[in-house]
Amino acid sequence: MTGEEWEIIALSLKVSGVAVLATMPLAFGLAWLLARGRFPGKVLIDALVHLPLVLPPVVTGWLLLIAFGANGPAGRWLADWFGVTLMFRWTGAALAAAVMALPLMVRAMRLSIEAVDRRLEGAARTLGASPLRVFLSITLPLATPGLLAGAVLGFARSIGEFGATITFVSNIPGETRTIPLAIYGALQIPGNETVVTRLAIIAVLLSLGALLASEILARRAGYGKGGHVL
Amino acid sequence: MTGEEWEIIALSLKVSGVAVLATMPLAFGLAWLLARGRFPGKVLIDALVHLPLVLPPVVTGWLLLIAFGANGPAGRWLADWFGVTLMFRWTGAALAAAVMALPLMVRAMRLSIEAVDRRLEGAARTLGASPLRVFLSITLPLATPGLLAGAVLGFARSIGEFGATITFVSNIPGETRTIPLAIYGALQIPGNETVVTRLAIIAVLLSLGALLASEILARRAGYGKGGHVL
Amino acid sequence: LLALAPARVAARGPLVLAAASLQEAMTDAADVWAARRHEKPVLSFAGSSALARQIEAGAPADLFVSADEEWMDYVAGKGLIRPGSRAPFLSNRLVLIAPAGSRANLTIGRGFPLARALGTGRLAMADPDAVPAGKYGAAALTSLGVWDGVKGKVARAENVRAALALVERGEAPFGIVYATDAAASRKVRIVGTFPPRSHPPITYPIALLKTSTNRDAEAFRRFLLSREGKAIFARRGFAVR
Amino acid sequence: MSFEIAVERRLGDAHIALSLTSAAGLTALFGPSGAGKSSVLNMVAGLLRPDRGRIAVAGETLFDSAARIDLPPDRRRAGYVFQDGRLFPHRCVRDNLLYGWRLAAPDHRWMTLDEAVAFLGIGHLLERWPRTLSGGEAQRVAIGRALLSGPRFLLMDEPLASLDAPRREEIMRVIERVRDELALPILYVSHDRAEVERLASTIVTLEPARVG
Amino acid sequence: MSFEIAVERRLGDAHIALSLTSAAGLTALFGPSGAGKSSVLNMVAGLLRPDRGRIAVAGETLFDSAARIDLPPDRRRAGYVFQDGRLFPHRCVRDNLLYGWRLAAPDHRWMTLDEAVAFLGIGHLLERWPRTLSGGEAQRVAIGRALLSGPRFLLMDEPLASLDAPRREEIMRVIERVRDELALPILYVSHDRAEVERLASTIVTLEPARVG
Ligand SMILES: Nc1ncnc2c1ncn2[C@@H]1O[C@H](COP(=O)(O)OP(=O)(O)OP(=O)(O)O)[C@@H](O)[C@H]1O
Ligand SMILES: Nc1ncnc2c1ncn2[C@@H]1O[C@H](COP(=O)(O)OP(=O)(O)OP(=O)(O)O)[C@@H](O)[C@H]1O
Ligand SMILES: [Mg+2]
Ligand SMILES: [Mg+2]
Repeated sequence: MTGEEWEIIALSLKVSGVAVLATMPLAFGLAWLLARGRFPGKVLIDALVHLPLVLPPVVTGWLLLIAFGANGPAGRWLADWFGVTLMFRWTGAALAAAVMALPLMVRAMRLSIEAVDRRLEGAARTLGASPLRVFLSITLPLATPGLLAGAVLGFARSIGEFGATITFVSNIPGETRTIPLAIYGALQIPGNETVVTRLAIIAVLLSLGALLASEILARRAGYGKGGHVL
Repeated sequence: MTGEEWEIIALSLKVSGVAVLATMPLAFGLAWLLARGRFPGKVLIDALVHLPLVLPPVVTGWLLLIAFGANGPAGRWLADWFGVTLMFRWTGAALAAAVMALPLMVRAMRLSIEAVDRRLEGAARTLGASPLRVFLSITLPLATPGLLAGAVLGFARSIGEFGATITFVSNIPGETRTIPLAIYGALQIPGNETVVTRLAIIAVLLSLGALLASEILARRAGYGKGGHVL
Repeated sequence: LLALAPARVAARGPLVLAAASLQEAMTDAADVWAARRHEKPVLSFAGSSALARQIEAGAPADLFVSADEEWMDYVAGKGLIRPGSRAPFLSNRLVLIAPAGSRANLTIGRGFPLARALGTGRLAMADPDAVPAGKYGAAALTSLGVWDGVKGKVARAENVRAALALVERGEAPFGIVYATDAAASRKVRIVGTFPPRSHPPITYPIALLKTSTNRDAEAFRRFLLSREGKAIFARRGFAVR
Repeated sequence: MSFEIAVERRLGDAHIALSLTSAAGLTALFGPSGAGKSSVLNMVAGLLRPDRGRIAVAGETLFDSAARIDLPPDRRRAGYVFQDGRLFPHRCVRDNLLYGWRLAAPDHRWMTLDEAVAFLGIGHLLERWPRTLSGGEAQRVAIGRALLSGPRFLLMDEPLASLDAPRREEIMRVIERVRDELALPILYVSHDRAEVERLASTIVTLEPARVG
Repeated sequence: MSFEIAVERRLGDAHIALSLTSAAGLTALFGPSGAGKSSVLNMVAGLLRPDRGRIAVAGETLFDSAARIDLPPDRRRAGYVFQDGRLFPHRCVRDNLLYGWRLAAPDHRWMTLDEAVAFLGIGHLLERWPRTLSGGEAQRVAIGRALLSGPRFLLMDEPLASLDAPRREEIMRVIERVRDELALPILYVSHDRAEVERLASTIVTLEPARVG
């Protein structure tokens, strides 16, 4: 493997890792809201979360460009207030990956939150736990399967993210050129299938790693299942 | 809206609907295997299911082309034995959508299967139910939340599917030109943003419909939650 | 950090946004340029439409090489290029291809029997409504009077490479691609070249962007447009003007 | 002989070992909390596999590690009332009650829904979801579900624990009739001495044994 | 006055209405299955909101629909032993026991882990997951968890239902001491007459009332 390829792998890991970790709290919050909330605009939030799944990635990238580009309202605000620019930067790639991964993460987490036995939360309240503490000590850990599934899905989706990324932050070596963009580049050159295959295998191995890690973590937290089967 | 646009919408619905419905049994079987099975190659199956998520869609489309093209091994087999051709046909678009939706469907279903209380399955066995009947009458209905979530995710993903479809079956009006392909085409022409916006809104509305339908079904089957909160 | 940022921009080569089909040739050119003790240009390859929209959104880039005039016009229309810096850069030829093993024999000319040769098969080409190569292809077939016969048999690919792949795999008996693409693939055979007058001239325009801050940008543009620069592209099959 | 049980099974640190042969009628399994009573019932029902041993009920061998016999739970025809109810949450009370009844061969059934509903006093609950039932109501539905499945023998794990005295009396009377008129073998776990002394023809005490 | 309760609540077809004022000591709530005993306990704990009424314990008003008082459950300091255990499945027995203890103000605690473990006989279970416990073991852990949370009063829903006689005796003695030495008000649900007569200073019977 060439040094350039190592750089691409490292960048993909950084972009996907940051995207998933930074999105976890937001995703869990949204999942919680959708699982538990009863308010008028709920279906709209639900639809909004699903948006990046429904739209072709290129459109999502284009919307990100309009909003977070140097001339976009959100982009200008980020630049003025935090000195953060996203365009052509790896941070922008991470944002694109995060947006694309969000619906998958939210759904998985929501499923697990809905499966939490709410009577246990009531029991915790009688033992003196505030709603926030119940959330942190009961709901959150009981939703571990969904958290892990969400993280794995989000990571895999981020590793494979292409359309929104290239549309939003272009294809800049060392900054936004993740594995899928490199694969796209290699595909542009006829007869370059070995590079494509190698990069694809690397992407698969990275996700396999995430998959294994999540299985191990799930087994650690596996109080609920396995064991004796009555 | 033009007649051409109606055609595109009808095609998108057909492709996504068929993709999701046809994939449900396979997805549930895989989810069951991954949730319950204990066999050596499990992580490999898990990885294989996640593959379309990890790979850039263009690569998935390319692999489909190699396997299911008229000259591909699977494509030839389908043609010889069932007289089915996928190349340049809406069936091929449905296959691409199904493959892309599969990982999302499997994960959601798996989460719900893992949340099923296995002691209830034991109780059903003592009441005379065979393993298959336990599966159909206990496991499957108790996994309803995951089934619905999987269907919605899969449908939304199918409605938004672009890269694998265009690579595999190209963009043929009335046959494989679904909403995302039409959007992509429109995006390539400068100043065509209104068409893009209109088609994108239609895609979103279709998914919103699926979302609402699933919420209503979930409420119908909502024996497990809501109600009194102890 | 803020103090370092401008320094970093200066230490870096110009950022070039180029159409994806230029990938190999442009990389060659950048390597030659870098070998001359210049900072190596940073190259970003994507579809011309994506690049144009990034420029419109305020992307801090230096040079833009579009695959057609239309997207360069778009960017120019928004006042985003340096006046006087736009120049026609490269050209290409359009060819009809068939899988390497095909024995199809066709001579491109007015009313040539492409539809009959296709039979039930499909003609793979980039989307004639959207992608430059497809537009040129449709124009050529129209002027040769065969478009009406084949337009219902077209498999519209996302880009030229995807069309090429369909022919390489034998999924489509014929395809229309750029000569550069056909030359690079050993799995296809060129059946014929479309007469240059059968379609609007294929040009890849180049321009310096308004936002450019890199002091090497103009020099690199000149290098690309120089005889030496164009020779690099000619070696990859592009026609140069 | 109604129950012939000789099993051993290790569960974590606990080592459960029981050997009993009981005459016809109701066999009460007595013993301190954690001794392994529920585990024994699970082994007889086929839900927990003994490490070794033999289980026969009314002359039919259900499990024999030496002879490699291990009848699956759905072919043992046990009517099992679990310590923790285990109603199906996605089926209304009526469908819970009829779950086993519908699966049973018609000539195996020996009770109708109406009979069960009447003596358990659950007629007003038939359309309800299990999660809305009170503790005692759920317990009664669980008893009904087990009896309606047309079992050949009964396994009852503290079936009367959360019931009031009149209900208890009524259900005990039904258990006595099942024991005497239908002559079904019954393996019965309870901590209530009076209950056990009234119902049981054999009383077996399970001693807890911990490993190490 | 230990408990002053006057509540009404409709649950499906059931209409639960209770009015009681009890002296110090243990108040037993008696009544047929489905009468609403658990629902009353849930209302006192703050888990179920009465349609109207007032709840006060040891002089402190926890709920008053007229005065719009509704203390959240975590500020009522109830030690609630649920009818169905409700152990936290993701925490080992020790962490279940200490869950409320850690949240309690130090001067509210009146029992240590060691004391609870000793009289409940659960020392060997501390590292276990709840799903591996037997019915009676889980019940004892649930009692310990409630007592360790430093409650101001106790709500016990058939706490001894699935325990053997010696355990029962031991725990009853602890309840008596809590009642007498700590003078905690206790609201106690049981179907066992003997148990109730021994422990209770007030016995209240809840009549079932169905709507329509
Ligand atoms: N998976 C497990 N891991 C470790 N120990 C277990 C496991 N399952 C059960 N046990 C132990 O096995 C013993 C027997 O359990 P069982 O449920 O059969 O008891 P029991 O006699 O029914 O008690 P009770 O009257 O309290 O219901 C208990 O000590 C229990 O803690
Ligand atoms: N969500 C609900 N919908 C309809 N009815 C309900 C609901 N929840 C509880 N009930 C009914 O309210 C009544 C009171 O229930 P509760 O659990 O308080 O009874 P209980 O006195 O504790 O009975 P047990 O001794 O059997 O535990 C019962 O008849 C029950 O069926
Ligand atoms: Mg037990
Ligand atoms: Mg109750």
